[in-house]
Parts: sequence; C-alpha cells; structure tokens
Amino acid sequence: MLSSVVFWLAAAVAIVGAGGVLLARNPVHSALSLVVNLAALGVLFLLLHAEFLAVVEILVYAGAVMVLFLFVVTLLMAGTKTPKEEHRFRLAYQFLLAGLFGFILLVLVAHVMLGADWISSLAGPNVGSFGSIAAFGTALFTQYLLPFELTAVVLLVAVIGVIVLGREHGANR
Amino acid sequence: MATVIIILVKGLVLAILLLSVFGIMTLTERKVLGRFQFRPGPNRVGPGGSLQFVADGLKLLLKEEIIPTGADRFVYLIAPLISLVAALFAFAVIPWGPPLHIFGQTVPMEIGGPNVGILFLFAITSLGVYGLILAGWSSHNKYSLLGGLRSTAQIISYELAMGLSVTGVLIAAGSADLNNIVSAQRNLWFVGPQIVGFVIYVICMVAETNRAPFDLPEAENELVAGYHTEYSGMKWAMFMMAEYINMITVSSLATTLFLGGWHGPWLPPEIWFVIKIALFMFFFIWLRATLPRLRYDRLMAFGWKVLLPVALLNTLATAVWVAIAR
Amino acid sequence: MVPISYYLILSALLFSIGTVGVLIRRNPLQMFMSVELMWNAVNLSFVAFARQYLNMAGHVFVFLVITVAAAEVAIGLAIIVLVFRNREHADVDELNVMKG
Amino acid sequence: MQDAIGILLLPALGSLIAAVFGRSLGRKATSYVTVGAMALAFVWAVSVFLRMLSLPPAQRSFDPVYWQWIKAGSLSLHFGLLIDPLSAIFLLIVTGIGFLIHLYSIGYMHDDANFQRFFSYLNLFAFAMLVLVTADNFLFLLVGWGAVGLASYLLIGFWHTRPSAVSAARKALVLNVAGDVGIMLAIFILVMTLGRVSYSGVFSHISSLTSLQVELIAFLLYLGAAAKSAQFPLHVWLPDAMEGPTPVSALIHAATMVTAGVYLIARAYPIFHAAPVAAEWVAGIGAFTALFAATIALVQNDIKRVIAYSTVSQLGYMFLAVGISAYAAGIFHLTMHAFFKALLFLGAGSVIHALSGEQDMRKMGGLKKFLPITYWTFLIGTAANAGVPFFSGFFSKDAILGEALATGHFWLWLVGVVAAFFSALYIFRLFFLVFHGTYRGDGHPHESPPVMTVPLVVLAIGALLGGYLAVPGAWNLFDQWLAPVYSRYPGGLLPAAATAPNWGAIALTSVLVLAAVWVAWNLFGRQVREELPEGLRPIHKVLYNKYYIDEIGHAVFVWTVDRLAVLADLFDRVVVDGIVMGIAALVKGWGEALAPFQSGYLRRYGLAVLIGGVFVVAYLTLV
Amino acid sequence: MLELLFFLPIIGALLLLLLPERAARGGAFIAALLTLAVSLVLIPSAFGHSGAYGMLSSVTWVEAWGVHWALGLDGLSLVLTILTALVTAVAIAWTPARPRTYYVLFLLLEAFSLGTFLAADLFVFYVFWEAMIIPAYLLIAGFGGPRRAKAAIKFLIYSLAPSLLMLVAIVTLGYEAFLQFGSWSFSLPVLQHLVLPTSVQMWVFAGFAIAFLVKIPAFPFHSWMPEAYAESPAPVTAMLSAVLSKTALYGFLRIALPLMPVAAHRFAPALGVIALASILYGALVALTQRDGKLVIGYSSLSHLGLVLLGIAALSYTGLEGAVLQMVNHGIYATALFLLFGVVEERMGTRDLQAMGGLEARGPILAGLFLITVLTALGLPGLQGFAGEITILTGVYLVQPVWAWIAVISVILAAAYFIRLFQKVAHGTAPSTDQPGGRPEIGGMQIALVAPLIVLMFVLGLYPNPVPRAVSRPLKSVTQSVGVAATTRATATSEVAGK
Repeated sequence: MLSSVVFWLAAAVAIVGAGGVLLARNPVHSALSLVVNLAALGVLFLLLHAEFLAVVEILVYAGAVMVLFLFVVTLLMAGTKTPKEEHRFRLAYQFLLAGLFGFILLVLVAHVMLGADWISSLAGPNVGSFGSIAAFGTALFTQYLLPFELTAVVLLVAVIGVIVLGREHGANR
Repeated sequence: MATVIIILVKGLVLAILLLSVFGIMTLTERKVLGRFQFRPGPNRVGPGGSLQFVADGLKLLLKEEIIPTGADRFVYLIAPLISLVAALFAFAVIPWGPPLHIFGQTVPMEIGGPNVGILFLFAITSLGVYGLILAGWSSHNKYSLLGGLRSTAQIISYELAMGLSVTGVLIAAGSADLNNIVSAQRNLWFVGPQIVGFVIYVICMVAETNRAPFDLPEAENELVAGYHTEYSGMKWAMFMMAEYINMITVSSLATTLFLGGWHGPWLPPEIWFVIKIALFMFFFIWLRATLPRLRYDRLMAFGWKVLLPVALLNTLATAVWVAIAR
Repeated sequence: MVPISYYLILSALLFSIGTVGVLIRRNPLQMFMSVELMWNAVNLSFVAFARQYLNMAGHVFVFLVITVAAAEVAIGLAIIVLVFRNREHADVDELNVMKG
Repeated sequence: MQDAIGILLLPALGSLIAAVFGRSLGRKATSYVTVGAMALAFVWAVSVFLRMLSLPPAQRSFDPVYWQWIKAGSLSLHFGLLIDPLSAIFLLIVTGIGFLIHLYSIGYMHDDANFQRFFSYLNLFAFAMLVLVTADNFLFLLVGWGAVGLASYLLIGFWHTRPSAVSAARKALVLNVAGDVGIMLAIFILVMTLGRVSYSGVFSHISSLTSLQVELIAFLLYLGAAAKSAQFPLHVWLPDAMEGPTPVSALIHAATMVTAGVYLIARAYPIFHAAPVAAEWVAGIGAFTALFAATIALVQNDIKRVIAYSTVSQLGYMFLAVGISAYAAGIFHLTMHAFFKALLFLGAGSVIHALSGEQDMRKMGGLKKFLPITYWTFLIGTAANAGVPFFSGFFSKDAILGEALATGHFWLWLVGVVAAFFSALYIFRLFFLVFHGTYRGDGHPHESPPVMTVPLVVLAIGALLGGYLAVPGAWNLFDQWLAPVYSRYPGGLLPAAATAPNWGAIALTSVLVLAAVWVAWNLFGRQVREELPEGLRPIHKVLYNKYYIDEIGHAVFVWTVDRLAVLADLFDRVVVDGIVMGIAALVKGWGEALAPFQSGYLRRYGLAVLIGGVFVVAYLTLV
Repeated sequence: MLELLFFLPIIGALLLLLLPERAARGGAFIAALLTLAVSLVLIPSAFGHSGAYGMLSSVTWVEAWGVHWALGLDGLSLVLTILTALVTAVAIAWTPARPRTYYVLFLLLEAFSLGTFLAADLFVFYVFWEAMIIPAYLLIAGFGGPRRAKAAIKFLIYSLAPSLLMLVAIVTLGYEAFLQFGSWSFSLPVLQHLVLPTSVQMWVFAGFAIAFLVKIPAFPFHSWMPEAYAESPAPVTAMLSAVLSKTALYGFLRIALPLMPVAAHRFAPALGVIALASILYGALVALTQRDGKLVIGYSSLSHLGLVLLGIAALSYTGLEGAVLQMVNHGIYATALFLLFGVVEERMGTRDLQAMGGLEARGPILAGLFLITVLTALGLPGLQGFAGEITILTGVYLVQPVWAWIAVISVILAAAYFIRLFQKVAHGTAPSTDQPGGRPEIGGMQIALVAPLIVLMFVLGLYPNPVPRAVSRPLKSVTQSVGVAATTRATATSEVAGK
C-alpha cells in the first residue's frame, strides 16, 4: 500500500522533472529538473529493491555527473547571450515531427509492454539477497568481470580524451 | 505505523539537537578562537557572552530580505535550503548509540539504516554541493560564481579521496552498514590499522566542509565571501547552519568509522559519542586558528596527486591484507 | 505493489520525453541532459526487469551504463566547452559547417 | 679445338680489366693489357689455323659444346663454338687486323681523356665479333650480333659531347636492332618449324621446310645482314658512323663488323641455296648498292665519308658475290677488303691526325711531302680499292665479277663493272685531292709516330700481296681452303666452269679502272677544279645529298613513329586517364547530388534517426 | 622454416621500432639480408617433395570457413621469393637517412609480398594481396614527391576496387568446393580438383584477371602507374615494379590458369590482345615521355605486357619464358629505377630535356646505367634477351601473329632506352645539377647494385637455372590447361547434362 503511494508520488516527480528538462528555458533549471528526476528514480530503484543502485544513481549521477553539468553550464552561460531569433524557425517542422514521432514511439513501446501476457502480474516476493551489495558484488566480480574490466578501459579512454581535449585547447591559446 | 512515528520523532529530535548545537558551536568557536588569539571573545551578551548566539540568531532573523537584481529568484531561494536539508539528511544514518529498548520497541539510534548506509551518507553529502554552486550562480555576481565553481571543484575532488580512504574501513569491516562497522570496532578501533585512511579522511573532511585551511570558496581577500557574498539574513544563516552541521556529520562519521563510534568504557555510549565529536570540533577550530589558507592550484594538486594515490594504495594494501588474513 | 509494467511505461514515457528533448533543444547542454534522461529511462527498465526476473544482470548492466555515462559526460562536456567557449551562443544549429 | 674459347675470352678479359681497373692502371698498362690480349688472341688464332691446316680437309670442322644455355619446352640451346675454315678466316682477320688497329690506336688516341674507356670498348668489340663468327648456332650468332652493334654504338658515340656523334650512334643502334629483330624472327621460325637453331641442325633439315618458309627465313636473315652490312636502304647509318674515332671506322666499319652480314649469308648458304628468290634479291641489292654508294662517294668532301661510301660500295660487291652463290669469292673479297679498307682508314686517320682533326679534303692537298710513309701505303690501299691490276682488289673483285658473268647474271655484272669504274674514280679523286697538288690548309702537317705507321706498313703489305692467294687461271688457295665448308651441304660450290677466268671481262674492267685513274688525275691530280660544269650541278646536288635517302627515311619512319608515340601519349592522357577521371567525376557528382541531405543540423540528423528508429520498432512490433 | 621466411621481415620491422632512428637503415638491411639468406637456404627444399609443393605447412586458421594458414614452396614461388628478398635488400638500403617508419613499412611490404608468393590457400593469398597495399600506399603517401597524395589515392583505389572482384571470385571457389566436396575450402591443392562449369569459370577467371591486370599493370588498366611510379621514391618504385607487379603475374600462373583452364582458353585471345596493346602502347608512350622515370615506367608496361603475352599463349615455352622474364625484369627494373633515382638526385631533375653530361662527370654511374639499360632493351648476351626470346619463341609456336607484332617492341625498346641513356649521359650537364662534387654514385650503392649487375650477366649467359627450377610447377599448369583444351567439349556437355 505504502509502496504504491510512494510509486505514484515518485513517478509523478520523475515525470515533472523530465518535463522540466524538456521545457525549461534556462539550462540551470533543466539541470535541476534532471536532478529531481534522478532523485525520483533513486526512490523508484529503492522500491525495486535496488538499494545499491539507488545510492549509486544519486551518488554518481546527481552527485558527480550533474554537478559537472552545472559546472559547465554556469561556466558557459556566464558570457552567452540569448540565442538569435533567426535560428528559431530554420527547422520549421522539427518540433512537430519530433513530438509526433516521440509520441508514436511511446505508443508503440507501451503497446508492446501492455500486450505481453506476463506484464500485468506482480513481481514475486523478494528472494534472498537480491539487490544487496553482496549479491551485486558477486555478480559483478564473477559473472560480469569482463564487462567490468572493460569499463575500466572506457574510463581510461575518457580520461585520456579529456586530457587531450584540454591540452588542445591550451595549445590553441 | 509505529516505525513511521518513531522515525518522525527521531528526526525531529535530531533536527532540533543539531540546530541548537549549531548555535552553541558558533559561540564555542568564537570563544575558542579568542583564546587562541589571546583575547576574550564574545563577552557582552549573557554571562561571559554565553547568549551571544541567541542575539545573533535574532539579528539574522529580523534582517531585511535582499535579493540581487538579475538573480534567478527561485534558485537563489532554494540554494541555502538545499544546503541545509542535505546537511540534516546526511546525519540520518549515523548511529550515535547502541539500539535503545523503550516501550517494548527496539529503537536503533539512527533514523534510517539501509545496508548501504555509508554510501547513502556520501550520496547526500554530495547533493549538498548543489547549494553552493546554485547559490554562486544564481547570485548574478562574479565573486559568487567563482566561489561556487571553486567549492564545487574542490568538493568533488576531495570526495574521491575521502570515499577511497573510507573503503579501507569498509573492507576491514566487511560491511557498508554503519552499525556493523561500529560493532566491528568493539575491540580495536580502525584508527589503528587504518591510520593512513584516517589521516586522509581527516584532511578530506576539512576540505569537504570548506573549513580553513581549505576555505577557498569563501576566501574573503579574493572573493569577498565566495558563494554567499550576496546572501544575508536567514538565508545566510542557513548556509552557516549547513556548514556546522556538516562539520558535525563528518566528525561523527570519522568517529563511527575510525574511533569506534559510541564504543567506550565507563561512560554511556552516547556520551562517548558526543565527546569524540567534540574533539573533532575542537580540532576544526584549532586548524582555523593555526593554518593559513592554501593556494587554489596547490589544493587541487594535493588532492589529486597526493591524497588520491595514497588512498588508492591504502585500499589496495587493505584488500591484500584482508585477503591474506582470511 | 505496483505491476512491473507501470515501471516500464514510466520508463518509456521518460525515454520519449528525453528523445523529444534531444530533438527540440538547441542548447547542446540541454540536449545532452536529455540524453542523460534517456539513459536513465533505460536504467529504470533494466532495474524493473531485474526485479521481475530476480536477476542481478540487470543491476550490473545499469552499473555499467552509469559508468559509461559518466565517461561520456566527461568527454562530451569537454568537447562542448571547447566548441562553445569562443562563441556567443551555445547553439548547435550554429555548428553546421558539415553541411553538404 | 676445345681451347678456341680462349681466343674469345682474352679480349673479354682485357675489356673487363680496362673498364674496371683502367683508371688505376693508367694509360700505358691499359694499352699493354688490351693490345696484349689482342696479340695473344692473334697468336692463338694462328695456332688454331695451323693445327687445322695440319689436318686433312674433311676433318677441319670442330663443334665444341660448353654448357646448356636454356631448356624451356621446345626451345633448347647449348653454348658451343663452331671452328671450321670459314670461322678460322674470320678469327684471323678479327684478331690480326684487330691487333694492328689496337696498336695504331695507341698512337691515334694518345691525347684522348678517355683512353682506357676506348680500349675497353675496342676489346669488347673484338670479343663480340669473335662470338659472332664462332657461334655454332643462330642464337649465339645473334648474341654476338647484338653485342657488336652495342660496341659499335659505344664507339660511334665515343665523343659523346658532340651532338652529331650521339645522334649517329643512336641511328646506328636502332637500325642495327631492327636487323637483330630480323634474325630473331628467323630464329622463331626455325624453332617453330625445325625445333632447332644450331647450324648443323638447321642446315641438315632444310629440306623439310616449305620453300615459302625458307624464303621467309632467308629474307629475315638478309634483313639482319643488310642492316649490319649497310645495304641499301639500310646503309644510312654507316656514313654517319664516321663520327667515331678513325681506328673504330677502320676496325668496325670497314674490316670486321660490317662484313658480318656477308659472313651470315656465307655461313647460312644452305638456306640461301634453298631460297633462290632471296638469293637473287641479295645479289641484286648488292650490285645496286655497289653502284649507288660509289656514285655518292664521287662528290663527298669529307675524307672519311668517301671511304665510308666506298665501304658500302665494296660491301655491295660482297653481297653480289654471296647472292650468286660465289661464297668463296665473296669471302676472298671480304678478306682483301679488310686489308685495304683498314689501310685506307688508318691512312686517312694518319692524315687527320697530321692535320689535327681536319677531315675536309678541300683543305688538304700536297701532303705527299709531309707524310711519305702514309703516302706510299695509302697509294697501295687506293690501288687495291680501285682494282688496279695486280693489287689485291683487282683479284678479288674480278673473281666476283667473273663468276657473276659466268653464272648468267649479265646485268649484275654490268652494274658491277660500272661501279668498278666509279670506284677507281672516287678513290683516286680522294688520293689526288689529299696528297697531290698544293697544301690548301693552314696547319703544320707532320708524319705520324711509328706505332701508327707500322700497322700501315703491315696492312699495305697485305693489300699488296694478299691477292696472290688466288691468281686467276693459276691457283685459288682460298677456294681450296673453304671447300670443306661449302661441300658439306648442297649449293655451296659453283660449277668449275663458273670459276674459270674470263680474260675478256678482266681486260675490260682493267681498262676501265685505268681510264678512271686517268680521268681522276686530269680532274683532281694536276690541279683542282673549283667549278663544276653547269649541266652537272643538279646531279652533283643529288649525289652530294646522298639521294636524299636520309631525309626520306626520316620522313617515313621517324616521323611516323614520332606521331604514333605522341598519339599514344595523348591517348594515355585524354582517353585512358579521362575514363578514370570521368568515373571519379561521376562518383563526385552523385556525392554532390546527395550532399544537400546533409544539412549540417545535428537535430535534423537526430530526427532522421528517430523516424528511422520508429519505423524499425513499428516493423518489429506490428508486423 | 617457411613461416620464418615470412615472419623474419615482420620481426625485423617490430625490432626496428626499438632501435634508435640512426640504426634503422642498418637494422632493416640486416633483416632483409637474413630473409634473403633464408630464401637461399630453402632452395633445396623447394624440390624435395614429390607433391604439388616441395614444402608445405598448413594450420587450420578459421575452421568454419575451411581457411588454412597454408604456405607452400615450389620452384615457382622460390624464384620469386628470392627475387623479392634480393630486390628488397638492395632497395631498402639504397637511400640513406629515411625515418624509421619508412624502413618498417618497407619490411612489411616485403613480408606481405613474400606471403603472396608463398600462399597455398586462396584466403591467405587474398589477405596478403590486400595487406600489401597498405605499406605501399603509406610509402607513396608518406615519402613521395610533391603530388604524392593524388598518386597514393589513385594507387589505393585502383588496388582496392578490383580486389573486391577477386574476393567474390575466391568466395565463389570456396563455395564451389563446399558444393562439390561438402566443406568450404580455399586450399589451392584441394581446389585443383574442382570441376567447374564453364560459366562459373568464366566469371571467376574474369574476377581474378581484372585484379591481376590492374596490378601488373596492363593497358588499359595502367593509369595509376605513371603517377604512382613518378611520385614514389626510387626504391619504392623499384618495389612496385619489380615485386608487386610480379604478384599479379604470379597469380595468373598459380591461380587463374590452373583452376580455370577452360576459361583460360576462352580468355587467352583477349589477354593476348591486352598484352599486345600494352607492349606497343607502353613502348610508344615511352618514346615521348620527358620524365625519365616514366620512360622506365612505361617500358615496364611494355615488358610486363610481353610477360603477359607469354602467359596468354598458354604454351609451356611461353610460360617458362614468362617466369624467366619476370625474374629478369625484377632485376633490371630495380637497377633502372634505383640508378635513375641517383641520377635524378644528383641532377636535381627528372626532365630528360634538362639532363645530360653524366658520362663525363659520373662515368661509373653512367657505365652501370648503360649496362642496365642494355639489359632492359634486350641486348643479346644479357639477361633481358634470354627471357624475351624464350617468350617470343613460346608465343610464336602458338600464335605467330602475336610474336610478329610483339617483336616490333624490341626495336622500339632500343629506341626509347637509348634515348633515355643518351639524354642522361651525353651532352652537357644541366643547370639544375647539384653543385659541389661530381654526380657520381656512392661506394655503398655500387656494392648494392653490383649483385644485380652480376646477375644480369650471369642470367644472360646461363639463364637455364630459372626454367629448370620452375619446370615442374609450370608443367602441371600446362597439363591442367592442356587437358582442359582437349576435354573442353566433353566437360561442357557434362556440365550441361547436370
């Protein structure tokens, strides 16, 4: 019962947050909306017994990634003016088509979700250690060790990439 | 339903406690700093200046609300709130005593205890940085903005080293649940085996709370007052509250992780807990009175090039040690 | 208890919103945020499916997604900063030198 | 006779040493090595000759085989030498006269900067020529054939800073290679039809070929021979080749290389015997060339050019001989010609040397008193060339003319006789212009050193006495010596009646020759006629310009090839490259046509992705 | 041992990366020399066995597709292997002071060329065929003349596009093997047993032939050649002309003829016409070129056309001559390009009109150049002549008319080569001549080119070893082709019956 309430609440917040990302003029507001959305998702994760992921979501996404976003937004926004009006109608049908096809996409996916026979059933009771750090760690470091190692490579590449980009910029000056 | 009520009660108690401690702390700090500098400190209001904080609070409460032109009103207003709420929330998972048995209920001495407790704490702490950056941005003031950016970079940077310094403890304790960590120190405080982690943690702790000598975001001789330059009145007070509550939070976390939490002989655990926190608080003031401020690039270099590698090595060493010990 | 399908539909909704966001925003940062929104919508599906099947693979995958997203953001933001540092407007429509 | 290969190797070695170590050895040592190699080769050749002489005539043929050159399917070849009386004569000529000319060159080239290189080339030539005359199959004949062409090229272009020498060398090489191709084709046909290219193998299987095939082979061989031996109209390179140093002209373009064509036909006589049309052709062109070149020689002013045209003319006689199957007579004339023409060239060289490089006869005259030895030896050479009775040329030329008449070739004989008259006329014109009258130049003529005059004397003796090897009506050692070669296969020997002397004809030519000498003495000996009679001017012009053969050849061949080449180059650039570029342009055009779809707007691309994605999802879910 | 031959240059290239820049040339030279040594050591083993190959090493590579890592050595691959190793060794050390990358690429080019010659599996052949393009492209693009970019791109496109046809052909063969033997196979000895319908043979043969003709290059597929040859540094041009072109001709002998004999017969006239066109066309264009390097380049077009003619004649003698001439051309083309490279370097130009005077100022260089030119123009007694005459004989036996036409090129060759030599050697020195010192060749370069010069004489006087070495492989080629000729009618009817 309680979890239902929490779900609807969190879902509403998530949608509002998403809408904020979509509609906010100001990138800072967008970013804040996204943080709200992420927080709501964190709650939903908790409802789905993904405690660790919920925390990671907040910690990494809200705590690091979005801060980085804000950092850049505030840095860039400092000197920018409002965009020129002449750009506004250059892509005349962009809004219309994007909305239309976004909606079609939603309908299609929802159609699939609702059409599947298993989908209306409730999930079974939580079993054992599902969702715990221990279970997660076991899965990550045994069965999915290789992907995990590969993310290390991805991060390394990202680090190198950022260093190179940063230096390039310095060299240009 | 009872659990909900218990949680609410606990939260209320804790909030009041923390907020009042904030007041006392401001006074303490001013007095202690005075002592350090061979002057009496506040001594007019109340006996020995003991009611100074009440006067300060009233003054702030009654101050005119000023919102700078060009500021983003909404963000400007919620920024201090975010800071304060995050600070208060973070304390929620700290166990400041053994579970209490009262009214036939077993009441854990923390508000919520997810098995990822310490991570939760870090998550919430990291949200606190929004208050700073948003305050800096929304003030429409270059000093504020620079202060906000500085604090953000600093906090994110030191959070890494801090998290890694704690990892050693987590490995040693074999759990991320703070209660388990505390009980793992029944015999031996982790400050012994994890002395490296402890030192790193303490350094990061100071940086995380933007306290001297890491108080660059509000370096008054460069940035006037950093991110809260444009803030005044209660909103400014909220930032102050957040800062002090954060100090308490990180101190209590240090206590929990390295100094055995509420463990201690003779005295009741809660008292022990408070004593340990008080030591840390004194340490904060001591630092402020003693050390000059770091230069910004040195600060970043120290965090990335010294603390982070050392913390990593510590984690590795701990992991190896634990693996061998098993 | 809420059926898993609710989570999924919420996920689809968030995903669609993100998609539209990518397409209609001109500010590269907002586009980027919309992409993040899409990532997280997908994450939600993963977690929901993991719950449905009680399978940790979904969680692991989300974890990897978050890691990759972090890396992507680091690079992406570096590029955006480089590109828009010297421009008046942060507007992707100005970046049309690849026009055929 | 296995050791005969040593005769070949000596000059090869000399050439290699001179080329590689010449610079460090110095002039003197180089000349010792190279001239020594020739001397040794000559001695060796003489020993071969003597050993051969000691054998009964029928056993005088040797065919030592050294190694298998190649075996590729139906083409199988060995490297082997054929040492028989015919090649022995050539061995003697090449090494003997070669040695003398080498010796002479020491003096003649004394001041040249590239002394060592010259001797290296000279030895290389000797080697190549020896390969040519001793090969036991057509392929190695071709090897020598090409190599002498190369040596000739190198030596003609020896003074490579003179543009005229360079172009002369190129002309010589290209024409010679054209001749090589003729031989090459003949070899192909032989390989295809008979599957063999060795002389013995081919000659003993001639009968299995159709007459058309034999004629074709013969014509192709003749093409090679004509190119090498400067038969009309392929003679154009030889006068130009006088750009080379005079000893080269003597050795290559008079005594040896240019006679290779005669050797080839004389060697391949079974083929020509089986190909009467080709043989007639050989004789006809030979006679024509003899007359044609003699007329040109009448009016040339360059001393070496006159002798060069004389050489062409004399080669015409030799071809006339081998064309009518008078092989022994042809070879006889060849040998005699080697003596007197080498003598003439070396004498001319001595004159040029004396005048410090002057070659124009109009600036000579009266040299008799300055160059006594040269004068007397040159006189002998002149007389021999003219066919003055009892000099060597008289015997050999009359043998040819007599046999032509005897075999029923009246017209050829007539042309030959007329040519003989002109021969005497031009050569005595030259002689009188150079040695008699008064000196018209402005230099200080001096006699040549002994190293140059000694060869002159030796050659003069040869030119004086060589003819007595075959005295008409008395004896013919030459025919005897060659008889084993020409009796092996049918068609080598003329009937005895044909070789009998025809005294009337001999008398006629003798009178004509003496008349020519008299005419020359009157026209050029006593005083030089500056002016030509009006009526002769056009004729003189035509003759002086060598009947415009060079110009015609240039127009026909060089121009055509040049145009073709330019055309091909144009084709390459425009059509071939054009097609490629056209394809590239086509691709580019498509690209440009499609390019507008790349609007450059990121969000457009995103929208396209979304729409595409929606369709994919729709397909997957709905279909 | 075969693997060693292939991997030696690759190992050398890798080790080169560790060496200091100064030692790169020496290291590369040593690697190339070792490769040459190994190829010489392998001579006896090429003839040891009674099977198709004297030496064969095969390891399953990709099992699902029946691909084997198979290298085989017989007389045919042996002579070309030695040629490649020799040419590389000479060319690699020819120019001093190149960056290390140059030598690494050069060694890779050698390795891949060797791989092509040694491949006993079509898939391996294809891999090396493609791999070869990469270092060649980089060498042109990285170290070429001022217009190198366009030249390199042209080379690349010309090389890659037809290779796709070849890939299709190879896959078709593999599939046919699957149909007939039940499993995919690309192994040459296995594919030998295929019985292909004529139509399939025609298509597959065409696929191979186009790829090969472009690589040789033959008219009218040659238009990448002038620019690539002109723009590459001399040693690279030497490799392109001496080695890479041979891989294509080798492909005809090893793959196209024996596997598709019926098609070979059908296509032979077309190939012959292409060859004749190349011969005459190359010779004519060579006559007009002002760029000396292009004279040599177009002469290659002409000479390789002659080789192709020998192949197209489908007679045993023609094939023998073709292989002999491949070796010959490899040697003298290398020497020509390298020596002309020195000339160009010293005179500062490639324009024949502007050159001259070499004979007076650099007699040794002029002498070496002369010998090489004479070899190239087919002077009897030198190397070029032996191959030329064997090919022409072989062609004459089958198609006399072709031989008549082809022989014209011999005269033209004399004309354009002598023109080349005279423009370079005679006359007066050009104004662009590099000041200071004579334009003479260096001692090291003399030592490098000396083996080539010696070979020109040796193989001219005694060419027999080459035909002897390749007689068995070529006999088997003519056998399969010959059998096809006689049984063509029956084979087609059989296939039709299916």
